[in-house]
Amino acid sequence: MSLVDRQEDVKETSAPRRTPGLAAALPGLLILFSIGLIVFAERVAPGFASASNLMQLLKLASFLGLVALGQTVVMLVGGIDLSLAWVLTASAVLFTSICLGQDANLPLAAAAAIAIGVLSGLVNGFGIVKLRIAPIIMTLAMNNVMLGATLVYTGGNPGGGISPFIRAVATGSIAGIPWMVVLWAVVAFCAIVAIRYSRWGRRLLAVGENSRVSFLSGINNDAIVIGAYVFSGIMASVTGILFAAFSGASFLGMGDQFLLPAIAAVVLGGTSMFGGRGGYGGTVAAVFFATILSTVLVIGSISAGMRNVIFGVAVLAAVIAQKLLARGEDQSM
Amino acid sequence: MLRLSDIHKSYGATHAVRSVSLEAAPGTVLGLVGENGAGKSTLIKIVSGAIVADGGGIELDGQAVVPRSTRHALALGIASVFQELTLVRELSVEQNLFLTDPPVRPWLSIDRRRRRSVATEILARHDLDIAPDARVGDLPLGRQQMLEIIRAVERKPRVLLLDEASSALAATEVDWLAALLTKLRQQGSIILFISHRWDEIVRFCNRVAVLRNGELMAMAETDKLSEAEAVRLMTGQSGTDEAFPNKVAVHGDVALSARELRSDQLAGVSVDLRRGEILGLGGLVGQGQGHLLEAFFGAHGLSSGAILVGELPLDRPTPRRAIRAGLAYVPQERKTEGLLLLKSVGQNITLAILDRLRTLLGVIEPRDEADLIRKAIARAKVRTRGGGELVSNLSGGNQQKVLLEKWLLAKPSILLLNDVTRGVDVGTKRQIYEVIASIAREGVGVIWYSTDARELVGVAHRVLVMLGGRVSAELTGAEVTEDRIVHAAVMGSTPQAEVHA
Amino acid sequence: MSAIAVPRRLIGDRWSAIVFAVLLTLLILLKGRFTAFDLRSLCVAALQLALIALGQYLIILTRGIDLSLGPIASVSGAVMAIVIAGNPALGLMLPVAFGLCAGLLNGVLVVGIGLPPIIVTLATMSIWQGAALMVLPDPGGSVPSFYQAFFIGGFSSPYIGLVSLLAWGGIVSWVLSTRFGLNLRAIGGDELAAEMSGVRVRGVKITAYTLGGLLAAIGGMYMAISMSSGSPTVGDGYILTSIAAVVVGGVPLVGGRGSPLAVVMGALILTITASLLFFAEVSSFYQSLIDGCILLLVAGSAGARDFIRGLVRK
Amino acid sequence: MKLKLLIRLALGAMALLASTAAYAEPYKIAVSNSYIGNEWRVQMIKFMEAYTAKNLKGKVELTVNNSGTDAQKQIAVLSDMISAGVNAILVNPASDTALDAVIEEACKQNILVIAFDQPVTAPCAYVVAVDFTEIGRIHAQWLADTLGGKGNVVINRGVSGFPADTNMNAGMTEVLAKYPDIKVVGEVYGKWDNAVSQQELTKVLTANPKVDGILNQYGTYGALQALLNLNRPLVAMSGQGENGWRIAMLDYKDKGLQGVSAGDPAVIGAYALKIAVDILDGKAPADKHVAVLVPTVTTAELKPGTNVFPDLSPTLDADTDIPGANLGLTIEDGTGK
Repeated sequence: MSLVDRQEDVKETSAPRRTPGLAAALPGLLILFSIGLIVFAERVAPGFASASNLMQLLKLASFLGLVALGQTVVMLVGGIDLSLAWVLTASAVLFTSICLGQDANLPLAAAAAIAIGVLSGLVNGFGIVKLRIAPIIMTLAMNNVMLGATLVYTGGNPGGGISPFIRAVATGSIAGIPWMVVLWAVVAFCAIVAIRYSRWGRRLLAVGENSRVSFLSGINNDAIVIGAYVFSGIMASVTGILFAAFSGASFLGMGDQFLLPAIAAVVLGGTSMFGGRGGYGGTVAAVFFATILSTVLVIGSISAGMRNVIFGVAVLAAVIAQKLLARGEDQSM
Repeated sequence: MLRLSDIHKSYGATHAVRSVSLEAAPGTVLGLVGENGAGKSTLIKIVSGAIVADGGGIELDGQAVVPRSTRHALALGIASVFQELTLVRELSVEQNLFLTDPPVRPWLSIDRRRRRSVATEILARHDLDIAPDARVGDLPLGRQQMLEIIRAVERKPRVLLLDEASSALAATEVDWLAALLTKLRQQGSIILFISHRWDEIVRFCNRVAVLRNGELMAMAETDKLSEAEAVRLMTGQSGTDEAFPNKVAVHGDVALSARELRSDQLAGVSVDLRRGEILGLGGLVGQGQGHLLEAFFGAHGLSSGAILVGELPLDRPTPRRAIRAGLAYVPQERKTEGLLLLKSVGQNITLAILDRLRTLLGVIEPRDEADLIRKAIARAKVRTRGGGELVSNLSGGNQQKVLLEKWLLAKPSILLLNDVTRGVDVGTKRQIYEVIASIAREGVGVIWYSTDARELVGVAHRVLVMLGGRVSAELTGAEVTEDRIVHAAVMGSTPQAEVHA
Repeated sequence: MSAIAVPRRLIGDRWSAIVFAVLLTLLILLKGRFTAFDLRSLCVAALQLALIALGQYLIILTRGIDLSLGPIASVSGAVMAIVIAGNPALGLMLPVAFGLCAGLLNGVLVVGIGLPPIIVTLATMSIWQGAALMVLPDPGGSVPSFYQAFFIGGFSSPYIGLVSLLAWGGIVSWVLSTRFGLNLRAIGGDELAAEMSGVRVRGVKITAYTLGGLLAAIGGMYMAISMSSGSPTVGDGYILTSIAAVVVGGVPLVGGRGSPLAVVMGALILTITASLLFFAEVSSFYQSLIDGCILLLVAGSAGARDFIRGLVRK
Repeated sequence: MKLKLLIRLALGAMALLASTAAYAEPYKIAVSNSYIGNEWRVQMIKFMEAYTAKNLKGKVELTVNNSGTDAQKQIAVLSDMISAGVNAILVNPASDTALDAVIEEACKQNILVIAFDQPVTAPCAYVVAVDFTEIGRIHAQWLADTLGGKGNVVINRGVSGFPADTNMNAGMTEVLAKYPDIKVVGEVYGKWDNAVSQQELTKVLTANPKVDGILNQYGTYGALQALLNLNRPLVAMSGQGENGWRIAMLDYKDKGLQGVSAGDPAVIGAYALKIAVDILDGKAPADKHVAVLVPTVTTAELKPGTNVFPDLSPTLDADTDIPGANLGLTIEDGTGK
């Protein structure tokens, strides 16, 4: 089976070469920016760039990084998940209320919390795929539903406690490296590989780019899209558990702070909001960049308004620089 | 007088057009022929303002012009129609006709009543039977292309560029275009016409320019250039026509059968396909042929009917189930249904067989896959820098090869082809004919829908002609002729006497 | 051969009108009456959202999105509240000029440089949030009550609010009925095709962002008028809600379709749910739960109908 | 159609009946809260409901609405409340000026309006609120005294753009200005949230090796977690009345933690309710601005079971009464258990 029977006149094609897209150029640039910021901060506040300090910042970044992984996957299929804020909170609240500070309750509590993520993801996915509700509306509504459910469940008063084991994971470290950073690194490695090189990743990107093509190629689009929302829900739940452990308790509204930063990190990381392009590497770099930037703004004693302005300008600068770098590539086609 | 002198355009190291000079006097229909990648489209795009040449000049009626954009070209009196339609599918026919210069009322709102009356008049004048308020996306492809052509004509251009503008037109619609071009010629317009159908070139053009590898090979009066000579100039080899491979008689078992398929587009279709058989589907554009193929593949919802693959029923088919059952479907719309344009050649080739790739914990073994891709590229003679190149960087013909190879890798037992040679150059067509013939010889059943009746005659063992969502005629053996296909397509049946002769 | 295609009317705007009518009927049944006072409060509450959503709609038509519209409204309201008591003319013109400039900036960044709209407007969102806090660190300033009477009417004069709401819907409808509006739809439908057909794609898109900024700024001015003061954070609530109103109005985010009146309906639907919750006497802890469910019902109703039809057919 | 008309008539008649009875007991009192997504607000509402159940049974019909942080929505809800013909509206306003017009309208229709927790500028409304500037002064004065007038201080603010944040900060900076040796080395926005406070303070602490005290508007529990996670010494801190903070003041007393707890009590809603009923009964207070004393507790004054509850959630507000109010509520009334 071939287009031509005679093979001898076929020249050996060159080895596959990946065209470096925007997604590949951006992470490096963001890391470069971050390093520049660290150097700057070291000058303002000597000792800032010490290894232990940077590890602390990485630990802070890891929570946003984990939530943003779910958001990345959802945005790769052309969706958006606004429900992660209260899915995270609901999971954290349920976790502490079952765990009650006992390691023995840990498996059950974790399972129950993750079930929240799975369930909300399933409902989100079902509404979006089967009922054709716009993702932005579906997940916004789910966010409200989760908020209400959490209030009803707790009576507005989350209780319980964190078990010592999970607390150790979220706050402890090994050889100077926080466990959270180790965990994030492992998750990030797996995610980058999975999105780029696994069957699942290929399908995800295919559905995100052109659902008609992927459907005609035998891909179960509905399952992939619902799966993406379930995955995002699970990531929000896992982050909720870990973040509650980091904080020592669960609070109402603890997820709100992650919503816009997670979206910002994903888009700044080069994932297209229309799906099909991007990956987690860019998101990781963007999370890192955003954390360093906000830290520098905090230690610079800059007024709240000015911080917002600088953050916005920095994001613009990063994407414009990326655009200028990428311009050379576009012409080479 | 349109004069191009010493036009150059290169992309990186590739010279798309090198040093092409030609001229066309008023009243000329100049045909541009050549294989895909020969530079015809690049040349036309330069004249139309879609791209800017690296060097050389364009002169129109003695004035040097440099079209910077399509809009600029229109202002200069150069209108163009491309194979990729530039109508907005979401909008209505009249909205598309008056996209940039609608009649407006004093307070700037569009005067809908006047627009309606002018649109109706234009459609009537051009003998086009479509409603002015119809959504363009709802029209059959042929009608969309006709609309696109009259929109360009209505701009009253000095120069009209038609790049594969007839590719979606059925036989009667081609007649319509012939009449239109004749009229324009008499009015003294200059027309540049690209087509892969030699018969259209002969019919429409009084002059023809042959391009190969970006260079002008010959420029002649159409009636002085034989088809064989033209092909020789285009390919650089001697040979005639598309050179269809020999048909081999088939005696296989039934591979696929369908009973009474009904949907909103199909009115009770029954089909039997044998192993090793190439079954052609013909007829006017939009008579349910594409829907029938999609129905087999689970991409078009059926209201009733049964499909059997071999002995096994294919219940509630989806593409996924169909692929598992051994079907493969090569869609007509390469760019919207066939390929992921943001992905590499390699990722496109393996998309339908991800399940069969060797993996470790779900992660695809890169070397294994790269090997598969390299072989596929080599087999299909895809012109690419490698499996990692973006598929959108390839020329149309090479994209088509990638698309076909994607489905051949799935090793189907039944292959469904939806007009796969549309807009493809002669060389690639020939390769496609040969490969389909060879897999049919290996026992694969093929259903092949084509808008080109001559192609059906060349490749198919048996032809079903469809009209209005049902099979209007079945032609076998010696009955498969161009005349009968066209006759059945238009009249709904073949002349009685001959069928039983 | 007969004429081939049937004209297809978009049900989008009708559907949202029907949903709104149902919710309104429900409210009236719950409450027993619907007075001029109720009409006024509904219209005035929906007015700001409607304006920002109309701006969002123009941008969504080009397949773009604008997260900065809410903060643009904050800044323009804050500027108005600071300036207008001292200098009425400047107080009305400065916010308008600001809206135009902020919208133009988005347009230039998105179209001129070719950056993705979501990142650009995420950045400008942050910038304008910051700018609002710098202009007006706390809620304050003052807008004389005369403006309230004039632009939105007092509590006993319901019609000015209703008229304002319909007038802005009408103005945007007019904008869409022009050649610009047609080109906007064409770009949303197929940008490349529009470009090849001779549409000035870049100019039209930049204009859409600019008008979006203008409408958001006017929305911010209405906020300042109805609150008699400015607030640096008041627009934040509209960042996502303005998109939600457009979608609830039945406009798909992939551009090209929908009508301004449907967007106004979307704003009304989102506004009326709060009143429904109040009059239904829903326990306070269940309110956000039910609010989410209503949103789902509204957004999912069209899809659910099709889904159930599909199930029945199988 | 006829059926609909009938329903409408029936409902209308009911509404008419209801409105004729409007001026007698039970009083119809509507509460308009803005944001509901944090523990303090939830507890505030629970206290109001419990106070009604305990002390105002049969006397008050309470309805509660949460409109979110959006002042526009709150205006719409207040309009609905006016339209529903309630006797009194208790409002925790999303903005101090935004609601003025609708509040004036309510007053015009003879509805009593009390703004609680946060003030409004409408002159016809009663205001039951603590003085946030005073809270800031109490925190800063305590810290200045504790540090002996010198040291490096970090301020953990709330959400910028809200008067409570500005006022508390004004009180703090006003006091600190008197101590030239106290240096403010960092200012973060903890958004009145433990989790955010913890993250933001971690950032500022990593950049400042020497910090002697932290002034928290809220989120002190999170601030403490930040210190613990970074293995930093437990420095003197101020905080509001959160149970978690008070527990920590006890638990870490031996490790040298010094603290003060003074803040806006969640029972303030119940207090406003009490005043509303008094006014409806004809016993209006002399001043429309009802001053609310700030409950202040230092480590030495902590009594488990009274003003700190080691077994209960750290997120509770631990004050169950306001000095001089005698509301008769217990902490269980605020948890709803």
